[in-house]
Amino acid sequence: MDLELNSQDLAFQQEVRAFIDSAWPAQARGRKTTPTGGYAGKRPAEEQHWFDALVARKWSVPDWPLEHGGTDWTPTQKYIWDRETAAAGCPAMSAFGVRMLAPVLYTWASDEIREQHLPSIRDGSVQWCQGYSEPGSGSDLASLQTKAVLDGDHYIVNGTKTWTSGAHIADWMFCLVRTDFNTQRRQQGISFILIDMKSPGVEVHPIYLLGEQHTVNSVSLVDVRVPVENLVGEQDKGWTYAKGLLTHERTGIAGVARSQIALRQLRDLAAATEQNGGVLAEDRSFVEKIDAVEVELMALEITELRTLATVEKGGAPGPESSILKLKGTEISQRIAELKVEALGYYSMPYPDELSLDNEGPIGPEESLPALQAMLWGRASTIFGGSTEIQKNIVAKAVLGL
Amino acid sequence: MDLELNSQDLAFQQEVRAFIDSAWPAQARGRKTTPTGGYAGKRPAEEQHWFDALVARKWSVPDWPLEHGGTDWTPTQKYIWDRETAAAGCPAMSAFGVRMLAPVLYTWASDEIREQHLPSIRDGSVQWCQGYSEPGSGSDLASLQTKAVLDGDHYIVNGTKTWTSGAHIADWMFCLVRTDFNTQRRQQGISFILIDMKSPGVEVHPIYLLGEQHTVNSVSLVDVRVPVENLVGEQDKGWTYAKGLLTHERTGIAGVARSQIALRQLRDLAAATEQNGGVLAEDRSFVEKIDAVEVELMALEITELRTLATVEKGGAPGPESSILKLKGTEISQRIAELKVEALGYYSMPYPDELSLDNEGPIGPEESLPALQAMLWGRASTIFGGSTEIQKNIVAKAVLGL
Amino acid sequence: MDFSFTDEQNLLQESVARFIQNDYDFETRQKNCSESAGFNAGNWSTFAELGWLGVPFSEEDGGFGGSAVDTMILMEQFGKGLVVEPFLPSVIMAGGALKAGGNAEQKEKLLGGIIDGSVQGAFAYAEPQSRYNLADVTTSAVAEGDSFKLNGHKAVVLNAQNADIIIVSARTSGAQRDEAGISVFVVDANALGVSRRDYPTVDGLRASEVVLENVSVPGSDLLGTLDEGFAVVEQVIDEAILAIGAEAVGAMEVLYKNTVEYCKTREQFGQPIGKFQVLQHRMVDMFMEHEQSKSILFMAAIRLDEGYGPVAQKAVSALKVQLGKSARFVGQSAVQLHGGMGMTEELNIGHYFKRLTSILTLFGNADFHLKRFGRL
Amino acid sequence: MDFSFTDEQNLLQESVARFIQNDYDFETRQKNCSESAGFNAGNWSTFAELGWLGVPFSEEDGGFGGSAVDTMILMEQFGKGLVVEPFLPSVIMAGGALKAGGNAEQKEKLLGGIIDGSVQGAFAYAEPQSRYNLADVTTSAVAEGDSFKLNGHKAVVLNAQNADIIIVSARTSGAQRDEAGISVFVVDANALGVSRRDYPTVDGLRASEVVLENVSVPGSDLLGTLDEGFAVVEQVIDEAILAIGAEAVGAMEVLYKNTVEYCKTREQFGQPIGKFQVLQHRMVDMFMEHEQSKSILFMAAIRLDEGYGPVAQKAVSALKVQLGKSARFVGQSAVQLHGGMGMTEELNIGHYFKRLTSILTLFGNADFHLKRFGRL
Repeated sequence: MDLELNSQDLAFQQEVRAFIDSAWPAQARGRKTTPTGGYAGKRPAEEQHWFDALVARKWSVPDWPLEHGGTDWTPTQKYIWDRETAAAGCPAMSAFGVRMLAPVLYTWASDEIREQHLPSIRDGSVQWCQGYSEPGSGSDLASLQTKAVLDGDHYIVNGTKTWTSGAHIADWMFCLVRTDFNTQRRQQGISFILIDMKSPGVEVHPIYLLGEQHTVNSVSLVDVRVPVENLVGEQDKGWTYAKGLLTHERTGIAGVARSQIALRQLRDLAAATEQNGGVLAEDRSFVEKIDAVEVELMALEITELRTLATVEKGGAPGPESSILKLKGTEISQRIAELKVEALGYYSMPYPDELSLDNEGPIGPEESLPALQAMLWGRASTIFGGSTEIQKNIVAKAVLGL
Repeated sequence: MDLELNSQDLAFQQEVRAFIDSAWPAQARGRKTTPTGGYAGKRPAEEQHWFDALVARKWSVPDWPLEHGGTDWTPTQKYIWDRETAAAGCPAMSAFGVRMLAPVLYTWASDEIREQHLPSIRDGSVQWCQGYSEPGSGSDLASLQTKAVLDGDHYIVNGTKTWTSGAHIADWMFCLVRTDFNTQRRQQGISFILIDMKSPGVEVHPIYLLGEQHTVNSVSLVDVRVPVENLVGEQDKGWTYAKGLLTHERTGIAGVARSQIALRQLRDLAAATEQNGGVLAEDRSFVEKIDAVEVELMALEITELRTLATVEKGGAPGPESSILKLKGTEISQRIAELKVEALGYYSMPYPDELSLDNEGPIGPEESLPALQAMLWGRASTIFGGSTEIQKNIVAKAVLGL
Repeated sequence: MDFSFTDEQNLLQESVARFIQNDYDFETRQKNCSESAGFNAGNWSTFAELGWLGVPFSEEDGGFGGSAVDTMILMEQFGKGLVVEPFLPSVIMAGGALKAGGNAEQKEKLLGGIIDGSVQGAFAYAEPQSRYNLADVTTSAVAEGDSFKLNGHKAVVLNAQNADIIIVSARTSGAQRDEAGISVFVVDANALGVSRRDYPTVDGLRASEVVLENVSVPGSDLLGTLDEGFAVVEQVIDEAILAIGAEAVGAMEVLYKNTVEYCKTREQFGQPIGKFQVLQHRMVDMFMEHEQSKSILFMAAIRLDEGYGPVAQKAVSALKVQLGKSARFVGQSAVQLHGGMGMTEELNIGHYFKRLTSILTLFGNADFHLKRFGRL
Repeated sequence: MDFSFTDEQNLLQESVARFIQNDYDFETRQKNCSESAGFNAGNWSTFAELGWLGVPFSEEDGGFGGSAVDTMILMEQFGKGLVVEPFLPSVIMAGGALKAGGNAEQKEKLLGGIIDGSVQGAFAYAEPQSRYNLADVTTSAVAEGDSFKLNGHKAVVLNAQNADIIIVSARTSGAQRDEAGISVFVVDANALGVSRRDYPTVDGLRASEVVLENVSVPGSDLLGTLDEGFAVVEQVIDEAILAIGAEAVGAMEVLYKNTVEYCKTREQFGQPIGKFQVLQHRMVDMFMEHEQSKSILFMAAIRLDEGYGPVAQKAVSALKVQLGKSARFVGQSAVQLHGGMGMTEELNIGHYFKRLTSILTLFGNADFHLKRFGRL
């Protein structure tokens, strides 16, 4: 047993670092990023530079198969890539096209669809959003009611999608719709279709979330005409395609690198926060709370590495992989909370952008972003498989209950 | 709003204190008591003196109606009695006869049964145990299978009772048995009978619990003949009688006075425990854990008083009363745990009685009792309505879920 | 031993509850927030007319009676409605400082205006470096003839934006964190040298950074005894903690009850989610935290009414410690159990959560008060 | 990066697992406990024959290899079986002290006996006043010619009852809590002036209070350098923490798996209790705590094998902190979910709980190690 990278991986790590140094300049790393990763649609010049470099290097979609423009990196190399880019705060390609849709396309879609869409996902020129959730179906996705009726060579789609991240900046939406209402099991009769967001009848309504983020939307679909060519795979089999993705565990979901950075920022903040003539970093009660999270995070990092090591050897991720999201979100929420605690009174001001731009921050510079991150961070145990649902799954799949 | 006792209650408090001073001498208060309250059956002279004084003063069963030898105390006076006796560490009358059986008898039983049994419960001369639980029925009491078949003027009883506290020292057992197996609801067809423990076919087997306490037993009943006169109330209606008791919330179940004493002992222990040349009571991390429990306990005390104040005015206990056992057991377990933590290495020795008697304690005198109390205390969230069952009940009864 | 209210208290409770019920639904509340003052001036007049602005003051001072229990009753209802009108900073804090430290003349001059609503106040006690230590005061007040010259920076001053008077703690002697040597002044909010940066707070209120540059304050506006202002500040803050504690208890009640209602109606997997045992137990825990907080709130109010001193201080700190656990748990759980809806700005749940987040910080977090509890 | 075992390690694991499986069911374990020595002498011979007593030692010292990972593998299985044979005190601790501090002659003389099972050891480092501070040593060792005279009281010395040699930390210079000035001695357990009070411990092991009265120890039995024994003590304890950490991880695995099995079969209200969601989630939490503990155990073993120093020490303290949360939660939950059965002495569950309770205390509780983690 050891925790060392082998020489090949060490070399790869150096290569990645060199690339990051060239494509994501040090001064960009200090920039404040919004906690939601820039759904706002404004893309600063450094970010554009980074994405261009990624595409040029053919590293924009490392997880894809080589034949579709991905890489042949080993799991460990992918892990190194994720860690190094997270540690340097590099912006990430939007996950919807790259991670959620593309695997469905290259696994199930026709050549025409692949040729039409994969390249523009790969180079980031087309933005996608995911039309799964509906007002009546939160964790219970299979209860979806959006209806697609075949009318000649088009589906007529009616329904409402909600919690749709990035719908307001997306060009396309991949969407689960019900094409058969008379099935035995609710999971049957669902189809996977691609909708051009410019189609008549598509309307996007913003939903503002805690932390004042405009990331999600509801999307109403009224008599939207979708060409049958936009059906992925077979009609009524969409659940199978979507489900493969939902259960797809990735080591990255633990967010270890992100939490490590946040923890370091928390310690810096505590060291810079005055208290009783000293600093907060000398307050044992507070420091012990940080130390306790650090221990949890150290454990989680190893748990992640255990999963990685198994996958690296060609095995399926072990049962320990099921805790990555559960523990990872718990830890990141805890760190966010402690940051707010460190800020004391300066966790209260909530100035608008204009005031910040004109007059600077109120209290420490981290104040507002930390507060917003804490608020927004509550979503991490809700969206993308709530903690409760995850535990149901582990109880069944891992413990056999 | 105020927290003061009125002059009448203050006078009563004085009367109680004076009685305790006379009947339970100060030197008895320091005696180590076993955490389980002396099921061992040995009754030291001071205890006998106390019980005799109780009976003489007609205070042995204050909760009973006056006509059956109880008192006409108000809820507040009963509360004062409970607090003062708990604070002085007075031994309690065994609850099985006094609190569990007697209310059933004076509410439902025939005059003959009342005359036969209430006086000997009141003066403590006859010991009772409760035959409810069975190996297959833990929290799910209504699934009980012990069978009583009428044979002339006797029931023939067969079955096994378990977790029977004090069965090994009891003269009688009150018992739920199934007299009809063909009912629609499982709660029907259950009868409430009284069994003389000397009856042929009754066998008591000890169950040793964590903390090495012999308090509970399993009781096997093989062809035990019970005279029909020992049936309480009507045949097949026993569930109704027993159920009234199970839902009977008492303020005393919060165990506030007991926990306050335990908390004081914990602080004393921390003040007497050396650490790094000082004492544990100067260790902020540890003291803050004690302080945090104290706050919870302060809150619980007021919650208990709120319930009492409502009952005192003739009202039914409010929803807040449902948390008394839940929080009370959580707090007492926490204090027990912190005591063990305070003991450090001296929480490990587990000498036998003989060694203690001959050579004295190992480490601080509190060591073994504190450890045993912690182990035994794990039962408080299991027996008498587990935390899980209690929460199910609150969800339904209080929150309407 | 009695936890019931007097007839007057019952009337007060009903009257505030009715106002919240009829005139303070969530939409209205959001509209009030977005007024330029951060609240609805009409409501303020209503509060004055109904006598609520006089609740914390004795009849002698022109108020309603002035017991902590009265304040608690009112603030609990305000908490249920997430009321944004500046009752806390103006009445409880600025008014409270006048009550605790003011002489007859000062009360005569200002307390009447606080009570009739014509005067708005703010209480500036915290500083950028002070964190929760009320004695950590660097703002200086130097005697110059009959007046004092004040210089310094006061942090996160609630309602300074609307205040006619800002009551300021300043150092007149001693070292930076000495309790002795602090004095309290009534500063005219429009005086020369007072500048502010106003901003909204996370919970929809208004606060300001207040900078004092050579502000001249007449000696007659010294509140209480020179150098002995710490006692005034401490008492005002303890009474303010009771007030926000009551607010928190009111907010927690709404949160747990709304969550129960939501879980009864929201269906997933073919049944109301309130049938899932894990959610049931979580709601039971929310209910329990609310009841425990309510109990300790009652205790703190009763202790304050018995007289201000270490026993009352300890009870107040216990309240804040309890809230540190309960309000955090109830707020987070309400958001979690409401799922995506709990995360929206549109639904009230998130706003209660944000108010509770502020309350956890205000006047010292649970860590701070656990230490104070241990010392007392 | 690799979490797999070598072929030898796999063999070791299989061989210990087989022993536990075949020769160490719970009833046998209870019988072993009640032997007068507190363990089964036959098992000890078996351990020696199978080479297990040599696991923590290098081949040079006559052992199996001596990596921390090896020890971890063995102790995890011992934890699953609740093994009572004194591997920890004799091999890990007394043997570990010889390994860390002994010269060639001492190893030659004693380590062979530890490894072949003919010598039993104990390690006496704690004192009644010391709590978890390894440097708090009042037992004195005064040089007298070629030997030392030892006086003092050593607390809760595991396996002293069976020991041929007791390795004792004593003060040769410095003040009571100085790290410098501590020396480590090999004391003949039967030497004049050594007296013991033996007793069982809560988890079914044996310990003793050991009192030394003018015990004469030849200078050749000083272990390591005079006055520099603290480093030996610290390393022995850190390696012992790894060992009990592995034990705890093994015990937690049994507890969570047995609880899952129990809940699948135990019926209440017409269904297996494992269908109740609250219990399901509790078991998921138990599983997660086990996995997290296992991860940090791996880390600690790897760090120790990279070399003893601050990085390894920090990892060891992290392990103890994690256990403070995980072992407590898993132990309590297993008892709770087994209901009344979990409370009986008859079922194994309570015994695992008691062993975990001891492990939480041994070598410093979570509070102590959280502070140490922060310092390192």
